[in-house]
Amino acid sequence: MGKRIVLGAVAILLVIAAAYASFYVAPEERTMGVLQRIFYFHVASAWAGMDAFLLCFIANLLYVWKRDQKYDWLGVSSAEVGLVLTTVVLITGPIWAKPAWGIYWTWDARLTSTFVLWLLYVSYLLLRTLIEEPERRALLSALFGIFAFIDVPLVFFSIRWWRTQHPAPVIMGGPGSGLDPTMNKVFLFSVLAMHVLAAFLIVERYMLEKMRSEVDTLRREAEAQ
Amino acid sequence: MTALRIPPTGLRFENIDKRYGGLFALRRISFEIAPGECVVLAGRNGSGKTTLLRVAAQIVKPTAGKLSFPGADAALPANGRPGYVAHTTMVYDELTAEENLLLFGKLQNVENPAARAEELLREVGLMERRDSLVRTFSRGMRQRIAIARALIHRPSVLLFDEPATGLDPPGITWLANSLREVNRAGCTVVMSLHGESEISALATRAVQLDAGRVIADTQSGASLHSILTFGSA
Amino acid sequence: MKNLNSVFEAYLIGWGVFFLFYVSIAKRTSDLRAEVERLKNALPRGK
Amino acid sequence: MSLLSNTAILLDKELRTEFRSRELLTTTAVFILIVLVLFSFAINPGTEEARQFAPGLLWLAILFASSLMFQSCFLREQTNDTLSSLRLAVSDPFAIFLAKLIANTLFLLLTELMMLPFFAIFYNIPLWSKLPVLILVLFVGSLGISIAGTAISAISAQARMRELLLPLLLLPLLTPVLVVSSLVTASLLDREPIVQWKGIGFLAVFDLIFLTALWLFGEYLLEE
Repeated sequence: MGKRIVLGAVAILLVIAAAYASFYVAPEERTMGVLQRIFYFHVASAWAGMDAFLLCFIANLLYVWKRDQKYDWLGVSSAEVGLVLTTVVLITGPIWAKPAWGIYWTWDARLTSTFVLWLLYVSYLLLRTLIEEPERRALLSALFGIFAFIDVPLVFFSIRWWRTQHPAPVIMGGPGSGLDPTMNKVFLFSVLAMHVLAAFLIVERYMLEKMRSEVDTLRREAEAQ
Repeated sequence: MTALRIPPTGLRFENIDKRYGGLFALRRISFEIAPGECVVLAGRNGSGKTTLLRVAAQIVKPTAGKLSFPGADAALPANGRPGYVAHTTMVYDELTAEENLLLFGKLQNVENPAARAEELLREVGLMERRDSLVRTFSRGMRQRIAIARALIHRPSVLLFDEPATGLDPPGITWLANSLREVNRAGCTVVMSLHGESEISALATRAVQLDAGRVIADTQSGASLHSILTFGSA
Repeated sequence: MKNLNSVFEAYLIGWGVFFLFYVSIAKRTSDLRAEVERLKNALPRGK
Repeated sequence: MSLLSNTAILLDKELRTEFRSRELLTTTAVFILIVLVLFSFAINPGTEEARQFAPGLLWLAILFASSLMFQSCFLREQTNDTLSSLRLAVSDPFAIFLAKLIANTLFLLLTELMMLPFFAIFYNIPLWSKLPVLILVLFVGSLGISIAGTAISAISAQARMRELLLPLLLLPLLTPVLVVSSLVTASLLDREPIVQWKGIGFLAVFDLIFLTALWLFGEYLLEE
């Protein structure tokens, strides 16, 4: 319990520090001005979300292999947190796009792939609600999670290579491609902060799932009496 | 009915658990069935008979514990699997009786599947309906084709879940005679039954289940009778 | 400082989503606690 | 080798039952036909833009039709618990999937071929000269749809609300197939046709990746 409170406090402090850094430490971007400061938050969420889904994939594989409930709990937790993070990406994206390009939604490869990714994990969580028996739910959702994750690169490249025939507006070349060193540092710090926040949320969600599974067992025993 | 091709095989359950969610369908099941025995599983509905038979048929994977077939070849070939008759027919309604038997015969590498299918159709008395879709069959005929399917690969272990379901009195006599014949030929028979009948008369041993546990296991005539009459009521 | 409100909007909505998610976890946890209490009371009587 | 012989036996069963009733073929064909007609009301089919949209619409129709077709794929094995008897009989459960996905690809391809003349007439697109490549595109696309669809139908058959669930699980998964095959088909049917081999190759890669995943994880889908 104590450790979880500490983790939560650290996560909040880091997120606030990252916000401070992206407003006051990072230099102003020349073409986009202050608007570019969404970048640190938006892209850091995207990266953390992707890593949460990666964690979900690993948990799914481990479940199929080891058949330990723990991995099932980790699977749901990381999928749900990943979904929250990608939701943030999908909300902040249009907020950024509107003043920058005058439209809310662009069918840009990254944003579109993120949206498909979001849909895939919504389906994953939906599937979980529709199977009653815990072992079967764990196994089948793990298998769907595996199929969904291997689909991710295919979705990305198919959209990138065939959907965007004209070059998409270059928002950021990603870190490394000409990003100012200070900007780069602030960006990496934001990514770290977002990962700690994600870790905290996953731990909290995991404890909830653990408890839910215990209550479920209790309830079944009570019904069987 | 069946000439045995594989060595007589027994069945051994070691600490078998099957859990569905938090609930145990089977709990610590341990007993052994010797090759050639004819065993009746008794118990109320929901006592775990069907689950135990499905575990023995290797359709359901036990949560814990080990299932083995003492006497069988070390590498159990596909056609050494038990013959299993379930509550459902386990055959295709959209195929004819003969097509069903051919399908399962070929899948299990039965030698000369056409001849084997014909032999079985004759035995279960469906020869004249061989080209009819199973969909058009009566309950009794469905049960006969289900039994034929289970026997197609000449198994050395037979697992019959309520095999008399849907059979008329002549059908039950026929089934009892067939089972006696296979059992004499060395085939191990495990079946779940409700009450006493010509079929239960074949049993030399009764195992009673309750709430997923073995609560009685007897070979003596008197207690066998009592388990069969009262235990499964 | 044009577009500053868009930036604030993005940060605030983002944080809001995280916060709501945390609240939902806390809510679901407390519901479960209540359920545990109920079951604990129900179980001994059933046995 | 027993995998291949088992697959052949099971494929024979799948084809025999389907061609006896022709339920899947007729329903999917009629469904695609209805969608093609309805689309022609939603967009103006005579225009030049329609020529560009039409291939995408065709693939969308195929995708929806396929998600109807896969409904019964594993569900019909539940009626008499034939899935259990199959699992007892085959030496490698992958044979069950392989037979089903080959059968589904064939059914899908057959309905597509039946619908192509209507498509060409309704949207005024001549396809005769590009037919071989078009069939290749239809094949790699339908194969991908069938591989993923067979896997997902094994999942959805074991859940509640399976009829609704199947498309929800399957369609997002098939985004890459839809994106690439409609573009490849569009450029193939353009006034100046181009064969996008890269796209056909991509679809083949999709098929291969999902086939491998099914081979690795398929047996767990059938676990009880």
